[in-house]
Amino acid sequence: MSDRVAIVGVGTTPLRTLSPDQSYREMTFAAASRAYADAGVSHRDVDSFVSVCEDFHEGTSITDEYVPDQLGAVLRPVQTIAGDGLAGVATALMLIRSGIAAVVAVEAHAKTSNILRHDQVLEMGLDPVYERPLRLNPHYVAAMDMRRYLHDSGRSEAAVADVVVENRRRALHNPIAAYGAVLTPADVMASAPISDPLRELEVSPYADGAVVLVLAGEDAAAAAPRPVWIRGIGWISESSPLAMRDWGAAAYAALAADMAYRMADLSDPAREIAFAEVDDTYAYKQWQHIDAARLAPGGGASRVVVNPSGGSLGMGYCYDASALYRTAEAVRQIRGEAGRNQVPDATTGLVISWRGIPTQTGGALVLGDH
Amino acid sequence: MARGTPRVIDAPPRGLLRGRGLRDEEFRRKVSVTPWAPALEYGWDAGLAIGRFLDGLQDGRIFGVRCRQCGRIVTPPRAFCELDFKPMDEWVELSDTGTVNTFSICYVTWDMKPLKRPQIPAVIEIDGTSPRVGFLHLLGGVPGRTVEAIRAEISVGMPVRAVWKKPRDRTGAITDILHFAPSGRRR
Amino acid sequence: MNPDLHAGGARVWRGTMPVEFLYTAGAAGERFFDTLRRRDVFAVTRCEACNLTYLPPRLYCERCFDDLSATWHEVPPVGRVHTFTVVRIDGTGRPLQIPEIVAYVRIDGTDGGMVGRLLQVAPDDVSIDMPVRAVLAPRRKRRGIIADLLGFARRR
Amino acid sequence: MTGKIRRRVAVVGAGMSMFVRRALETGRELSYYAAHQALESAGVRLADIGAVTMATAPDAFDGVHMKGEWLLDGAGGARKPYLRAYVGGGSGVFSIISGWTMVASGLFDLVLVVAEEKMSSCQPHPQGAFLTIFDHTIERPLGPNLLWIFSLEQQRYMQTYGIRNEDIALVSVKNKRNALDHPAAQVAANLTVADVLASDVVAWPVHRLMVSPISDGAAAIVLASETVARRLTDHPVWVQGVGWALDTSYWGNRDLSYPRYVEVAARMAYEMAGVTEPRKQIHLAEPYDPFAYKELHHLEGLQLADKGKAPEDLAAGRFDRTGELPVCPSGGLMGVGNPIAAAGLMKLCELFWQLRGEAGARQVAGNPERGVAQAWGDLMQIGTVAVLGVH
Repeated sequence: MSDRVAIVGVGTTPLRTLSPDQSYREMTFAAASRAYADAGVSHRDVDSFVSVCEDFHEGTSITDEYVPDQLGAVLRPVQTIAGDGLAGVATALMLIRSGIAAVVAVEAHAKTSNILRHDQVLEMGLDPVYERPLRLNPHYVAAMDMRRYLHDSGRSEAAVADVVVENRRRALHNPIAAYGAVLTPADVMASAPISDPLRELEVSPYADGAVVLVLAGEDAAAAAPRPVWIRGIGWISESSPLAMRDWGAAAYAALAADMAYRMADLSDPAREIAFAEVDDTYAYKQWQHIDAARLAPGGGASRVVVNPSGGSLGMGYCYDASALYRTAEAVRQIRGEAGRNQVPDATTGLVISWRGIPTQTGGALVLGDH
Repeated sequence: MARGTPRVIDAPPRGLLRGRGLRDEEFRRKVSVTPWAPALEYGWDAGLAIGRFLDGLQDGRIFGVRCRQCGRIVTPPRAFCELDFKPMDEWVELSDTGTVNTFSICYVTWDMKPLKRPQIPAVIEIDGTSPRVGFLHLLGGVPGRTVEAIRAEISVGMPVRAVWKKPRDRTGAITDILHFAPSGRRR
Repeated sequence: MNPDLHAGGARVWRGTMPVEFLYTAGAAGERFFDTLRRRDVFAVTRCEACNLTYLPPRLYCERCFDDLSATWHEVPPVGRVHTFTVVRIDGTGRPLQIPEIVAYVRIDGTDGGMVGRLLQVAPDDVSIDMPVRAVLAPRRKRRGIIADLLGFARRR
Repeated sequence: MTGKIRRRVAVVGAGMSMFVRRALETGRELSYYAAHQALESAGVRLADIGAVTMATAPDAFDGVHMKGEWLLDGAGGARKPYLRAYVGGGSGVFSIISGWTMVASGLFDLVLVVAEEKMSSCQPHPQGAFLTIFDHTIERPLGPNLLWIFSLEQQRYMQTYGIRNEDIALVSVKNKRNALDHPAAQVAANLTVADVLASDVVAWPVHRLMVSPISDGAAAIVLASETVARRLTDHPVWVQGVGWALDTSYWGNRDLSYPRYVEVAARMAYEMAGVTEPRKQIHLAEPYDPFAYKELHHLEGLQLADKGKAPEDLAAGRFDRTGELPVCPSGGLMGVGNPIAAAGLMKLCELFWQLRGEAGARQVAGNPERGVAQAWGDLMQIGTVAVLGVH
């Protein structure tokens, strides 16, 4: 057993709008091969495997059936977390701390281009009796949350557009990002309205990809070339019905961040954290999550660098795999491997995740170089 | 046990036991029920290995792959050996004959409607692969409808041969093989 | 021996998940819809310990797990717009001919509310905190499902 | 096992809803019934619970995408760290493994474990959800159903060892009879082997009465760290060992006559529990029995019977509630019902009651000190095993 747990290997495939040359199995095999090589382990060195996936994203019921082969995990302890990517990381951390495993792989992949009706899938997440029969494009849930958030926080629609411009620009320098672009705030404001006040360019575009992380306890991590330590983790769910929720606020993210900060012993996150990869599935969510994670005390600009990777707006959105992609990007920052997007003195980083509409589930992960 | 009969049993779970079972009639007519019929549509990328497998089927051929490390020859093809975790890219054309590993005689459809003629699903070990390697398909060309009649014709270990669709009807699908039929060959 | 892979040769297999569903409203929902159908009011449950009134009603308090199955109350179907949107595209992304105004309405006397269409109002006339009342289907047409609630209209 | 287990974990409470064919209640309400009862029996409040783990099988049963999110308030997960750990039909027994991990890691002292399934929402028949468990490209076009894989596996098992269908039918008879003593049971009955074999052949060699029913229901347990468990009860039931293993998804490339995934999972759990001679050291078993032959198949994988010999042991009465190794004294899935994940956790509830000597009409004799529960699922692929004991 080990109290200290590190991420010792990351493997990603470049995010792409389409990926017809590879099956999900082949894509995941590529990511796993990279992660194991990065960690300096073989598939036989991994004690336990965690996949993160949901049936309707795959078009397969009991989709966890199809996990083991491409991870080299046949006849090994494999479980699936039907949840957020960071819930998968938390599961791996708990497996290691319990003493039942020393090295754990966490996997997620998304073939979003294979889902022909995203709206139908998202709609299936709404309460079937009270909410779904309205038959509306499900983005409306985010739009209503956005309106209430702008109303309560006083942040402007222009500030939301700035998020899009900045994240797409940073993605130009991220080799695995699918949506790097030079845009202006006027481009964003002029994009088609989806559901007021939400505009088309404020919604992260879908992408395909696979990501694998390798986690290890202290002894096993000592042998790894470049461990990045998990200093704190939190994950929280609030109930998903639209009726009793806290519209306009990301209480799940605030609670998850508090849990992670407690574990990491951070009292002033805005000063102690150098950069953050926060969920930006919808551009306004970036601000909401910055507020929830207390990165912008007083409600102004964030004091830490947010989404140097380009975020989901710039990299592409891949459902529950998004949080693991962002974790992989945070690991690269702390290792100093982020190229032109490298944040100076990136010794402590934060990841904030969200499961998308209609959920109120998110996670927080504090990573550090020691 | 008659439905709804209260049973007094001295065993756990003790205390208030809740959950009200509805009769079919109540469910369909008496209680509030909301219907939903989603359009859950997908276009799954076949990828390299299964893509080539489907190409082969369209061509009337069954392909497998061989692992350079462990030497196993398997089908359906895959781009990696799941045991050795190495790329598996040595392609092998297999024969379209095989052996019945196991079979069943199924009298219902996937949504539990009765079938007039039973389906005979089977795992077929394809000739030329490593032992006990095959895939799911159907057996056909067998007269009779009863379990007895069909079991008189089919047994585990029996040699079979693929019965293909006409070339022009093939689309690159597992159903390009209509079924496997007894080949009459003795092993 | 190796079949060639051509750029145009990538195969995609099309398919569906051919499932349909019938959902019961549940023990609490049954009472909610029956009450709405017969008496034009919302049935709610209340947790005294947590000072929370659940709408839609729940059999339990999610905070303290108290059993709320004997805590029924009724409230008039009136409230205020807590947030709203104007939906401009359909599920496939095509622009809607007539945009739909949808609101989450906090129902007075509860901690919950309902999502519903705003009726008989122009987008520019909607604002947060606007008072509204439920518009129900004619009694003989009600079926004991959420479609009995046609939406909300401005309350003066 | 790679090292020392950090800390011990105990079961301190258990609860269930009724198992029924078609429930009025929503899945959230069923979850609440079970979770509330488990908390009451443990004497703890929801506020004391540090985290919640939920087990529930495919979204296509309940008909809600990400259904773990939808169910969470009924499971007590609101505003808490919450997981939905998923291994298909193996999820019910895996749920205690997920909860064990949470407590053993030191992150949480009290964890609520809930399992729920509402299969009846799925139309026209819940079996429809099973069409989509098969490979979308190379299997689904053949129109497969769940009965195919069971009947193919049963046939391979029978063929390999020369087992007769009469021997397998006896599992249905035993379990449906055991379930007569279970207050939550859905399909308890007094039947004979002749009755089972006289029922329709749905997919030879499988007869209708060899198949567990479609069910709605929920089950729950409360797990505690050692310190907290000792404060709560004088009779904690310890999670002595856990194990799980997922075999290849290329199921046509495997020998179906023997569940090696169960063996690997069992060996992992036994090693952790210090069980070296399972047939002596395990006093009762709740193997997964969604189809009659599966109980026998799994007993062999669990090393509680020789390969191909479980049917003989069954016929000799060894697995009766009064036998040398009572098997499925609850009545199992064949008798109590099969709301998939909830059925697996029901088996752990049974071990909890049996090992505390509280099983009443179902109590097995001889003060059992250790039991094993096991579930199975996916494409005949996953084994999940938990060993519970009083020491």
